[in-house]
Amino acid sequence: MPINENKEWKPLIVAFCCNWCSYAGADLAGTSRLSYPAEVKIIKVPCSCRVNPMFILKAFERGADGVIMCGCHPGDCHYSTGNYYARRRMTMLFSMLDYLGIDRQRTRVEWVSAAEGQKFAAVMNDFAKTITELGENVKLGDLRCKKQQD
Amino acid sequence: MYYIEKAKLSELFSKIAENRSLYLPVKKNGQTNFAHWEEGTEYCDDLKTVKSAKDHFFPQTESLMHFKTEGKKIQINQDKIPDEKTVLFGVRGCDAKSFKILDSVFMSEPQDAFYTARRENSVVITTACSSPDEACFCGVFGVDPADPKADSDVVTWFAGDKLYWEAVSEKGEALTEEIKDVLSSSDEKEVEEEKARISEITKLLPLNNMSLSAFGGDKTDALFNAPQWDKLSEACLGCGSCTFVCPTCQCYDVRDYNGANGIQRYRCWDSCMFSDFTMMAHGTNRPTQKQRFRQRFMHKLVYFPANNNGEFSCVGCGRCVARCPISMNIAKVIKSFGGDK
Amino acid sequence: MQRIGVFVCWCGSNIAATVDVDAVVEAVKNEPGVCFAKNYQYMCSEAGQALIKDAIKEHNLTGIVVCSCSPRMHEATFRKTAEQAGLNPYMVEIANIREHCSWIHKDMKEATEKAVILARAAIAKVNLNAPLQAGESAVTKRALVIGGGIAGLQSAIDIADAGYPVDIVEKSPTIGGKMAQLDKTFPTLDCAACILTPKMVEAAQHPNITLYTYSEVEEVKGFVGNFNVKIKKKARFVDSTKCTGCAVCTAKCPSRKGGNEFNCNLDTRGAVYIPFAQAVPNVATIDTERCIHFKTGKCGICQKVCSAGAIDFEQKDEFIEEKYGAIVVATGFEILDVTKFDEFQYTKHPDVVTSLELERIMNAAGPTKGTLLRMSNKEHPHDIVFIQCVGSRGNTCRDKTYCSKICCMYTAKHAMLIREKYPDVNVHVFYIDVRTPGKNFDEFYRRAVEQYNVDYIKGMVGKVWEKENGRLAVQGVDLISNRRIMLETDMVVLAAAIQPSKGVRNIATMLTASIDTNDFLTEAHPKLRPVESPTAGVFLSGVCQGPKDIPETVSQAGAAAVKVVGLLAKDKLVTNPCTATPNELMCNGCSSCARVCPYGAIDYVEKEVNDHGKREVRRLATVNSALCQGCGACTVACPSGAMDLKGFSNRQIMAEVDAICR
Amino acid sequence: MSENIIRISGINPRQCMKCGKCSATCPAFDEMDVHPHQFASMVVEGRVDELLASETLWKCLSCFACVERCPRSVEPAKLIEAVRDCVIRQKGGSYLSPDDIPEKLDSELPQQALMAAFRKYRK
Amino acid sequence: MQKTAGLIKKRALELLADGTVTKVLGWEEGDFIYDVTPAFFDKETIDSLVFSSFCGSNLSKYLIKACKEQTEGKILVFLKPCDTFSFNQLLTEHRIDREKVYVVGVECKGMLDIEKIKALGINGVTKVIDNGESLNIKTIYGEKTCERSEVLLEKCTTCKSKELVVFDEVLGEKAENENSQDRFAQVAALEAMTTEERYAFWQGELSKCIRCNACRNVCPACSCMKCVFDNIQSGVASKSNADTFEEKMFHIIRAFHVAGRCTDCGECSRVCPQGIPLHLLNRKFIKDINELYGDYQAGEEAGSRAPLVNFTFDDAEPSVIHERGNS
Repeated sequence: MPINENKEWKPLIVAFCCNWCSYAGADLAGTSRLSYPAEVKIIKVPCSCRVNPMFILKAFERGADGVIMCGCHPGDCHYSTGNYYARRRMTMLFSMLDYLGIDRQRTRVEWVSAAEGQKFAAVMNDFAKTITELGENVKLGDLRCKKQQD
Repeated sequence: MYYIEKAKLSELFSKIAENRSLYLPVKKNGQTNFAHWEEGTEYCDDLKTVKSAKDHFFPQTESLMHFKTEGKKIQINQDKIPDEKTVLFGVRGCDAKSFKILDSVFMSEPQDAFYTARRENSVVITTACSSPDEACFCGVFGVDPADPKADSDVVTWFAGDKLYWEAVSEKGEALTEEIKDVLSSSDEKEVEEEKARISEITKLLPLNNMSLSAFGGDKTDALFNAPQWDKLSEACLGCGSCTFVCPTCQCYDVRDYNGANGIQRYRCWDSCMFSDFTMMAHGTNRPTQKQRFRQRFMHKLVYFPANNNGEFSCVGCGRCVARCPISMNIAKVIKSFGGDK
Repeated sequence: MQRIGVFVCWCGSNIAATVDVDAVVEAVKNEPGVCFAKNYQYMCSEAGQALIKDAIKEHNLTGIVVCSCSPRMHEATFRKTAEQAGLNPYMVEIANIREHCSWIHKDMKEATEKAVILARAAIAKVNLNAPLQAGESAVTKRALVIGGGIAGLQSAIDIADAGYPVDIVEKSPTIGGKMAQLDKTFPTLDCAACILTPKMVEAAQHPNITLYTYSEVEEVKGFVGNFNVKIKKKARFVDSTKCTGCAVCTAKCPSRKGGNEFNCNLDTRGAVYIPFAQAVPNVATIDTERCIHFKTGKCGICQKVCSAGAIDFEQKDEFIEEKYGAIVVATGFEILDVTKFDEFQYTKHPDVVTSLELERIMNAAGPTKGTLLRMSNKEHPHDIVFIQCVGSRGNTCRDKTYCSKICCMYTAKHAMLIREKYPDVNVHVFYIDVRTPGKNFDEFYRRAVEQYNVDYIKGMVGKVWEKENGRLAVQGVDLISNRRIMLETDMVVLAAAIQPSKGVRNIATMLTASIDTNDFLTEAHPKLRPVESPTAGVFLSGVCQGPKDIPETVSQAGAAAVKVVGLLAKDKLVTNPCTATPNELMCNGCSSCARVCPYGAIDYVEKEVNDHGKREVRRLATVNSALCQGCGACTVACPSGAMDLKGFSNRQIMAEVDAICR
Repeated sequence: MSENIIRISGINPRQCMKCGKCSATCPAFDEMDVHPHQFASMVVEGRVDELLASETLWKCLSCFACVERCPRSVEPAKLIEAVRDCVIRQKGGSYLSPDDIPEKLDSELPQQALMAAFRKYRK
Repeated sequence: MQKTAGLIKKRALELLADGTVTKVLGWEEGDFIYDVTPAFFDKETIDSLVFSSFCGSNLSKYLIKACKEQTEGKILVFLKPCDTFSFNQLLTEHRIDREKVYVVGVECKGMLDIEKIKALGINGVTKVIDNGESLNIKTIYGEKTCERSEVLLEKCTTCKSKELVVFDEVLGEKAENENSQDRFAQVAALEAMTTEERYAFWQGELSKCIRCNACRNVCPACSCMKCVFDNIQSGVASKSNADTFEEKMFHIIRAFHVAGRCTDCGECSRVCPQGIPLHLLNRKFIKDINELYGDYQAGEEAGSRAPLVNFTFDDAEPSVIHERGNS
């Protein structure tokens, strides 16, 4: 099935969600029928500390326009300290991307608990809006991954 | 022999660029490398580009073919053979010689279609080296920096306020014919003086008198187990800077890139100094840096001449002398096997 | 290459109404590895599961993808299904096309496209899945209880009764904890000692219980089923095997100036002391900070008067190492330091006391032998003011944000007891809210108001000061009548907040158990796993988890005990197979992974490796898969990617990324 | 109007748990018609007109005892100050006129207080 | 300089003679004074040990392999102040064995960059004599001079410390670090640019990268058995910059992998054949770490916990990046 048949450009957003809080928060958003754009695709990871900066760059390489990472609120990590490491790692990565002149709004970290379905949907709506406004990611993609318009 | 005033170089370049793509040394972000000439591009007369001119015929990465899957079927699309007509200006004698060495690799059977096409579609304009530096030792490999006629289509000299121009091959003649409007005829006096001046400097070059008598196609047994390799390779970092700036290194790896748009098969430069060079299922056949280091120099000084009528795979450009992070280079290798005697 | 089956669930209309399930099946058929795809109304139903099982067998599937509801809902179900059909359960991946797709999108085309992409991601992951085997580890059939208060005692006795040996580690010289200091207990008003001391004795005499009093946990290593604990038995300088508890030494000790902690420092004790008469073990302890012998080398009176020859000034701290299968934390609480509440004159006037101090004053074994007296002049009081919520429910730096839960009830208890025993004493209680949920609790409070005429005033006290006659002036407000209240009283009792014991932070760190911002230990799930710590094998008992009264503490202690017994009853523990594993050939032993591991699961060994024929000894990371919980922190700390996580490997996650961004 | 008061004071009156400690602490309690503890709920309920008319505004000593003691960081004195500001702004800055001064003067009144009063009650 | 060189040779001889060490790691003379090569020496070969103003290379990384191979006796290594930080960092990461190394700290007043000399138009250099303040340069085109301060290695112009943080003994005269420039000034200047300007800057620089891996292979922090970029199993392996994405990926990930571990020894920039200011990537992380998590100097103290394997409960949120100016 061809993706994006219609010509209207839609962003591609990858969301890394930790299994214990944010993925459950996304589930709750679903159970509560809180809609957010279909452009957001969730990848489950055990903990935000499992998210390797390489995954995020990989997503951009492949044509993602925005990457968001969600984890348990600091202090609530299922593994007690995972998100603290994730927090530092992501801060550093984002800072470097910004330093290289890549739009910093394309990356984001949000802490979403299992109870925050509402927040999850709100965050995704907001992020998708930001990315849509930013437009296509041209600075960090691999041209070889661009979809050919044939 | 023709000349054009240096001040009018850009006229010459625009003229050449009318029918062909022109490539010449350009300084960008502090480094000089061959680049495509466009109106306004400034020629840089630095002695040596960081990377050699080989990129022009053998680029660092080159797409060979694409695979596309449709359902469970696979479709293979060959990449187009390049047909751009090009002119390479400002090539030094050493780099010009390297083309001949590369030709014997890529244009002998099985012929490399991409390389051959580029080579056949190009005119090589060499420029004599007005100020060779201490790392130059092209003389050791028979290159004349004062008069780089060999392996060239057009030879040029910068002398006084002029650029002198002499076509030395059919291709060169044809090009000269095309652009004659901007050139003026000249005698050879100033060029001869320049040649003599360069030759005098060449005599002062400290590395230019090394002897290659220890090397050659028949020296495998004598050199392979020589004790010198331990010491020489000891500090080698295993990076590829020597290889990637070398005008004669021609090893490449073929890789597949699985993108959203199908799979691209491309080749990219490889370096025998890399630990994963020619990696095979069982591992690598040269597990130590000493073996990898030895391979590079044995190839240039022994194996290559063995297979190419005694031609060494080094042109003495001295780039490795300048670029090696730990200052180990082919000159030191040659010397440690008695080359300085 | 895997042989993958894709099963698309309609979930009735939950999915099928928004996602074109036929289109999803068609779209995934061409994905690499897929050799079977089908949709069905309810995949989780028996018929749906049968469909999966049949397909696995018929098509020799090596992996399956179920496009259905959240994996949190039915991943376990489908794993079992796969297992029943002979497939490794970890070869199952769920594409969440309900919660993450059909329920949040309205446009069918959009939802279908997304469902296909989610399915593709799951297929890409399964392509790289490998069968995983849950590991097993043995269980040491012995439990450790940290804390010898009522919570710890109850847990220990329950575990011991079930037939497992239990050790109790108590940092003070006697077990009994805070409950031993209480006078009467609500709502029955029976005496605390009468119900507690039998438990203390029971614990001491129980064949399965070993007491380590005056001891502390020094080091915890290992993991669920296999903890290695080092316990420090602090030197008492009294040979507990010889001491008869005759208390002659405690009476003769000339160093008598220091406060008696048991009586909240309202009176003093000797440097050699037995905390209280019913202490277990009934053995004296020398307080070296106060002992003249330890300070000057002289004295030694206790040694002279001890007929049993139990005094041993040379005694050293003793270290015990023991293995345990489970650990119960029952470290209890302490009273908030109220010296910061200077408006109540606590530090300035002896007649301003905390509720726990009042317990001691009311207790027959207390400093006043149970007679209610003003501590300033030892006279009978005529008016007493109780102030509630001192340090609880606030959000300033001196307050705790939580409700301490027990104060309303014990204040009602105190008020009632005083009015009962001394009908001439007027009792006023300033409260913000009276919170008395619990069986017979509100009735109890109402009795204080209705039968005992305790004056409950809704409002707070703003300040307390000493009058010239030595009595205390209390300025408060009655919010109901909206007027200022000025009272003259003899005593003020502060219902101080309770907080977790200070040592709990250290213990939590040793156990890698998490604690919240208030230092209460966190439960694994606030509702469904309230007595378990997120750290496997660690259980929570009593106030260390949150404020509770005695009945609640005891029931939670029992619950923790049951969890422990449930654990110790197993011979083997099945461990999570999604653990980190290092690639030996790539590990360079840099220790980054070990530094981020929250479970101490990573260790290093010097090991000979064969790197493609090159043999050398290297420092390598090893993961204890029984300890590893699979968070993946180490995998990112490892720059070479030597450390990877089974079930969520770098390749698998990148394959998902690739599939999504296709 | 309530929002105005909340904005000026920087206080969230909903944090109040109605314990009354402010009123219990207030040294000017008896002089006041609306007591400190009532302020928070009246702001929340929007009974601002009553507050604006209240004597309390001018009886509050701004001694900050309530700010010090409030366990919920509601800090009534700041709310009162905010209401006072509102009144002053409404009156166009003329609560205190120079004409009022002579009758208020007494020998012990510090000059500073006068200056402060003008700064505060005239805008 | 000649004096220090003499001392170094003398000490090496003494320590070899008295058996303190069995091997010496130092610099071997080349054809021209500037092309010294790191080398191991024993009693027989010690004659070719040299020390000059061109001994900029950091020897500490060679100890990883040497320690593994050293079965008996110690290795003598000469470390300049900045190199000692790398040494400590390698100790922290258990990559070398302190017991097997005898560290002679060599005081340093900044090393020279032949590239900068050549950039002054001085061509055909055959010998350089360092007079302390100025240089006498012999070339095939005659003698030239230049100021020493003009041709310091980039890493030496922004020297972070002249302190030797680990050593068994010290040789040479302690130099002052007074003329060193603020090493974060260039980073700050980049930060002050607009996003587009920064993008253009880095695009220009990184597009020069030829993926020779010299930066990685020389880096003492890059001591992985197998780099993820060489490991075909890692999913991110790549050998060339077939697309501009790959040069960014390589340099971002490399900087990230050494973040908190990079001692700012400056070797990456020194060896880059294309002159890419790679140290500006690493320094960005160092600056961020200092600003967000408190000052930290990798290698200052052996055994210290690197900032990215550490945390505090109240660390800044990643949103601080989004709140920065200059978009």
